[in-house]
Amino acid sequence: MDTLYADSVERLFSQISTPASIRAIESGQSTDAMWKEIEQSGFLDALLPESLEGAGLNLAQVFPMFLSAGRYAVPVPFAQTMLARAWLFAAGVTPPKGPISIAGLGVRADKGTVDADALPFGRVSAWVLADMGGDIALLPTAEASSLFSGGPGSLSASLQWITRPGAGIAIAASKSARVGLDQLAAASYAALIAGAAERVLAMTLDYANQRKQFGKPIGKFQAIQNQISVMAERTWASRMAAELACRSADWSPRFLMAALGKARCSEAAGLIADMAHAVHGAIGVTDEYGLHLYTRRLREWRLCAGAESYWASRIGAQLLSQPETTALAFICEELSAQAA
Amino acid sequence: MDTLYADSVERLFSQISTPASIRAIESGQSTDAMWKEIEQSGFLDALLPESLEGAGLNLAQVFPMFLSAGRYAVPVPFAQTMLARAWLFAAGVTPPKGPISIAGLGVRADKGTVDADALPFGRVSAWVLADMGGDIALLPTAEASSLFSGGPGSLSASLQWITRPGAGIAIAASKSARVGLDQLAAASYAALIAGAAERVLAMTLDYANQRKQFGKPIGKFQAIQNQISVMAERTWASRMAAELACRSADWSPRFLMAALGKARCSEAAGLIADMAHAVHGAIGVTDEYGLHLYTRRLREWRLCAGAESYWASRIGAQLLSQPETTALAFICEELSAQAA
Amino acid sequence: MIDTLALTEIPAADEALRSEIRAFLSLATGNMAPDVRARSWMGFDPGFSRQLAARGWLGLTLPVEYGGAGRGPFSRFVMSEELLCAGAPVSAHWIADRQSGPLILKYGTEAQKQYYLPRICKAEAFFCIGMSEPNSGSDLASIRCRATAVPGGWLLNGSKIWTTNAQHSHYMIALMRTSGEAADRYKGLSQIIVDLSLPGVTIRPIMDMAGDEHFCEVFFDNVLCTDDALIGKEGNGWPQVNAELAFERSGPERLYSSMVLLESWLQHCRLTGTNDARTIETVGKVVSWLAVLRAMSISLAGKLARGESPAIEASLVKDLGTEIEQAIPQIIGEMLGSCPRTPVPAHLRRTLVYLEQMAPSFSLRGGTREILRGIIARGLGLR
Amino acid sequence: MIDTLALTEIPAADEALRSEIRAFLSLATGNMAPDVRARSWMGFDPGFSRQLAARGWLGLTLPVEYGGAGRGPFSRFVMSEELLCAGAPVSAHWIADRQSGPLILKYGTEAQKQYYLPRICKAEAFFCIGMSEPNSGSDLASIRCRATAVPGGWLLNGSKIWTTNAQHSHYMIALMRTSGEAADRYKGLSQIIVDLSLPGVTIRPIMDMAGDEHFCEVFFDNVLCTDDALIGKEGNGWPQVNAELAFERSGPERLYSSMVLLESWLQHCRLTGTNDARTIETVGKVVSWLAVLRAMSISLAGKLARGESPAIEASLVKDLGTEIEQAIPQIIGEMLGSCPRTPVPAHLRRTLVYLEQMAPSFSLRGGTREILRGIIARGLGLR
Repeated sequence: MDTLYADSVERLFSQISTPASIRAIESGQSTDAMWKEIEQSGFLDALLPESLEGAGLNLAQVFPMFLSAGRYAVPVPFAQTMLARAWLFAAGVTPPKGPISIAGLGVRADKGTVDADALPFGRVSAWVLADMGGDIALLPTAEASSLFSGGPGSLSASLQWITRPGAGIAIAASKSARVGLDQLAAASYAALIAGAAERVLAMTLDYANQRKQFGKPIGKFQAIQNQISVMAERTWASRMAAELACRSADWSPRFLMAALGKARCSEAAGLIADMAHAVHGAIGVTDEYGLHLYTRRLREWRLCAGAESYWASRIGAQLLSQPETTALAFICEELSAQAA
Repeated sequence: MDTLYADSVERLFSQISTPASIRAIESGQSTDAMWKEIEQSGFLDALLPESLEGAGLNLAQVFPMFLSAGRYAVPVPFAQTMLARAWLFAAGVTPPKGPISIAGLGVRADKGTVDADALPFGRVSAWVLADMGGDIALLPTAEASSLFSGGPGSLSASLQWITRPGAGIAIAASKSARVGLDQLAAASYAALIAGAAERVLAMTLDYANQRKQFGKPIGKFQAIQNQISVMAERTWASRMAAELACRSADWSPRFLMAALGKARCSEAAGLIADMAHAVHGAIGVTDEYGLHLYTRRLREWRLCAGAESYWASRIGAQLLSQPETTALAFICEELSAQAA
Repeated sequence: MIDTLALTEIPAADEALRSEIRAFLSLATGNMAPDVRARSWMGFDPGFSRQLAARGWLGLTLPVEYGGAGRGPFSRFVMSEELLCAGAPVSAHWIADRQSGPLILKYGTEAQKQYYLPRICKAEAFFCIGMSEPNSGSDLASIRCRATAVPGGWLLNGSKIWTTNAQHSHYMIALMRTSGEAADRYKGLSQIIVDLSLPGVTIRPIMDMAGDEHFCEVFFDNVLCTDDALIGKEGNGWPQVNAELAFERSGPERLYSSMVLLESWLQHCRLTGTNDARTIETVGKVVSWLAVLRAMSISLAGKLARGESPAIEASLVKDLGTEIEQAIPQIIGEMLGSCPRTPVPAHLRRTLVYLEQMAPSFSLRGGTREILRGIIARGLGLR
Repeated sequence: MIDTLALTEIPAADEALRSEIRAFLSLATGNMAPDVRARSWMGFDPGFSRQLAARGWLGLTLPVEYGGAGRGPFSRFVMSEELLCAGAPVSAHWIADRQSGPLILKYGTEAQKQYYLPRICKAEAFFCIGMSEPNSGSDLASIRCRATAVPGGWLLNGSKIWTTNAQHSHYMIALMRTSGEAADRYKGLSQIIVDLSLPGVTIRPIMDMAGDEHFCEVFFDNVLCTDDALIGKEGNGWPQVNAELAFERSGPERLYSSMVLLESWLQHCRLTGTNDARTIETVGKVVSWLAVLRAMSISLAGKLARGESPAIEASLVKDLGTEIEQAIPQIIGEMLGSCPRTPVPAHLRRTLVYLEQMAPSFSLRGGTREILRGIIARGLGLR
């Protein structure tokens, strides 16, 4: 059953999230049509119980969909909206329509203003589910001022609400304590990175087989083979890290597993992007070629929602504080398929 | 004139510090004969004024001698003794005969015992010039208990004096305040690393040209060429870092320059040793081949007297504390040939 | 294209082995110094191997009729990781249990299986692997050791090098040229089981830079073996060896070589109250990296359990595993060296020094980095 | 063997230039946003170049009789590093000042020198370099652009790509095939100075992923140049180009591309009081690394000043310099991303994002990593 869902998500994204449609949205075109198709597919409620017209899937089951969203660099917060809806439902709030970003770390609420910096889908979200230091609310982006934060083609924005938004939905702290927004964001971006890494590797392989220099395909040169092998290793490892992050018997990621996923995927993301560009040479830097459609996101997703050392430190602090636990026991009990 | 000195030191070490004589000393043979030859050469007093039968050279001028000592993995503390003698003279103490180690960091004096851990030349020193947290003394190794600390073939030892040594020479704190032992040790080990790196690179080049696999010398393979080029880059950079550490108009290294030298040389040391072994393959791991005579020292010198982040942090703290200084200005003023 | 490595759970029945093994190991290895335990699968202790055998823990994947436990790769995975992380001295039986036994099971005649396998499971037959030669290195197809067919058997001449623990082993499975010339490369190679007590076998241990004698050079001077020394088909040595290497590359051996150091350092940090930002980050980084590689390695065990032969995927995991095995001593050394005011216990320092020095050899065993990356590149379809 | 790079002091007379330049730059670039300054030697501003020229700061190494300052490489080093670290928009004159001027001085006829050099020093003639072609990449010897000798001149056909700022330049020094075929490789290539205003020249800017148009594709369709468009000897293009590349590789351009980001981050740390252990270590690491590379680069300038041609050493320093230029955005990004609770000012974020994206191109300009390492390996005598 999982495969059926995964295949139809993959088919959907391959149709609607083409390089051309990504570029159109990047250059400011509305996401409404794309979002409508995604909404109609029903996948956004896959984590909700069947009683609510959801599919009743757990997080591990939807992981392949998240991967697809990364592979096609889907220019709307697909994974985040799925998770936000499940989280809201668990907190007793009926999820609103429209794309939802998750801001789990670093949202500041001072003297009436609320700031969410450099949100990767900030330009294309209707809502931001934001953790303002324990005080959680669903904030409408229509009421925020938005500053592009990621250079040309980026969908990131820094959002600022001058006063506490009127249309915002506050969520009682007690309801939301169990699953932090930081771990939702971490797990979702880990999966998106792993998906985009697969795409970038595939593009790099194609290029290395086609491009000739010194009379043969550059993929024949040992130095290029070496680099691409390392890229592949990191890509496979990222996928595994992301799958661990999304291992769960219910809709929600476990904190340490999400931490592991984001730590490892973030660390790989920059390296994979750099190596892809190194193999591609000058052509990869051009706007036209489109490698950047995926590498830009690898870099943004790497740094957002806590980069690698932030999340590695969460894990290290936990292990160091357990006086008798060996590293192996900790891995078996907290960071494995069994652990979820 | 510098070249004359450097050449004759190089000649001396090529004669007395052969792999065979290094192995003999490593396996416990006395260093007396070797030390006598070094002592008779007069170089140990090169930093002392001519009035004291020294050569009146400055640190920059003796730098090539330090490099030689590293290149030949001289199994006695040649560079450290030269610096210790100059330091003692400046502190108003007549330097004793015999090899002197410098312990600038981490010597502990508690309840009467004094501990100096993992001193690289601990097994072959007559004296240790030790900084016990500001309280500096010249301690005789004959009165210490000694524990080998570096595995087979190492000259490192952890020394412990059960009571404050009777024959130790205490040095008035005021006299010694100007030049810390930590920076003496840092500058000397930086230079030794740079010298040993040159030797290890040369051995690796020879091996890559001689050893054949798949029908050609392994040095023809792009992956090997790549690794050796990186080794060469690190070796050249280490030499420059060490030369900066020893840039001085008098006998003593400047603190930030010594910090820079040890930070960069330590960082390179492990990498160079690893790459040399990777190119050499199994033969490099054997006792007989002798690559380890040099790589073991690279690793010991890397970690002793403060490894790379210890010294990098000293530099970073300084720059961060200067509110208006740009990185470029800091480099020009504190970390350049001009700065000394 | 390389196959996906999907997250795989160790079945509960195999996972259940863990507490039993762990309890045994805490008694058996609890008093060993960490720098001795750091040698782990170089540590030779036949008595220890026989203790494992007595508990039925050798030959876990071999059929019951040959004295094995008839279990799957997952049980071996659990057993291996507990042994390696504890730094147990597993060297005596390791090659036989991991490589030679499965090889004999796959390619051997019924007589060979009955002869060797029960003794492997009882820790009575120790094996070593004869692949490299003085002038072959990574280029195994260039080997010159020759087994000449003579009436009733094979006559062996030549020498092997870098053979782990040959001086303590009963048998070597050697890759020999049985027909053709060196120029024929992969054609004409075969695997021969050599009884190392035969006349004409000379074994010279090679001392390594850590003062140990784990490697040997083995000379064959007109060694006469019987007919049944040939394992598998004559001339089929190359695919057999590669299947064996793929098997070697898929295990947790390629992940845990520096584990004793990591555990010792963790204890040191806790005892000294070292928990600054750099330490916390480093612990988390190393542990999460290991956790992902372990998951990949378990996924490989799952493929083996399903009868697949994940040769390319195993190369990928091995190359990654070697990287962290080699990185751990670099990283921990740096952490210790950058706190020069915190005393480092002698046993931790000895463990560090040993692993720093031996770490470069981790990427030699079972295929150099260049060889593995070449395999991965081909697996990815680079042409 | 590669020559030693000895520590070299910048002569006091050249060092004295620094305060003057710095004072000028603090006025001229003080108000530019850091993400604009991060473009530095991609930043095109003819007015700025003319201000430098008015102060006598262009053509520092060119002889006085051609309008230069008649000074040595050290003065150029000081000027270059101050311009680059400030992120001054130097692109308009940069290629002419650094590469084309010295090339014309070395290989040009007296008439060519008199025609071009004074205008270069006045910031009135901007140059670009035509090397790569759509199908050549790093393999420059495979170029297909052809200059055919015709009565009174040369007829050019073909196209060049990745030419920086061709759309703003007056001239291109192009590597063209003047005799033989592609199979002749390095033989039969020549350098031609192309007046880009000639009929038949078409320039198509290429937008990069950061939204800038720094690269161009340049098409030659029966472009007719006069005889004196040839610079140097016919057929001598390959050694000329390599001398030029060595020159390009030796400058501080290969060190400071991420400097504006470093300075901005430093200021951010000071303003926010960020001085934890990881930050302090990172600052010290980056700065000490830069300091060593700078010393190596100054040593190269010393070799140039002595009339040496340190081609291999320059490759070595360039490869190291590129490494830190590329590492700085990775490192600083990680530091910022790992303090998600400290707000990052928008200008710092824009600077980071620009450099993260463009950093991979740093190892393309002036020879890829593989090309440079091949040069180093040959220089080391690997055979």
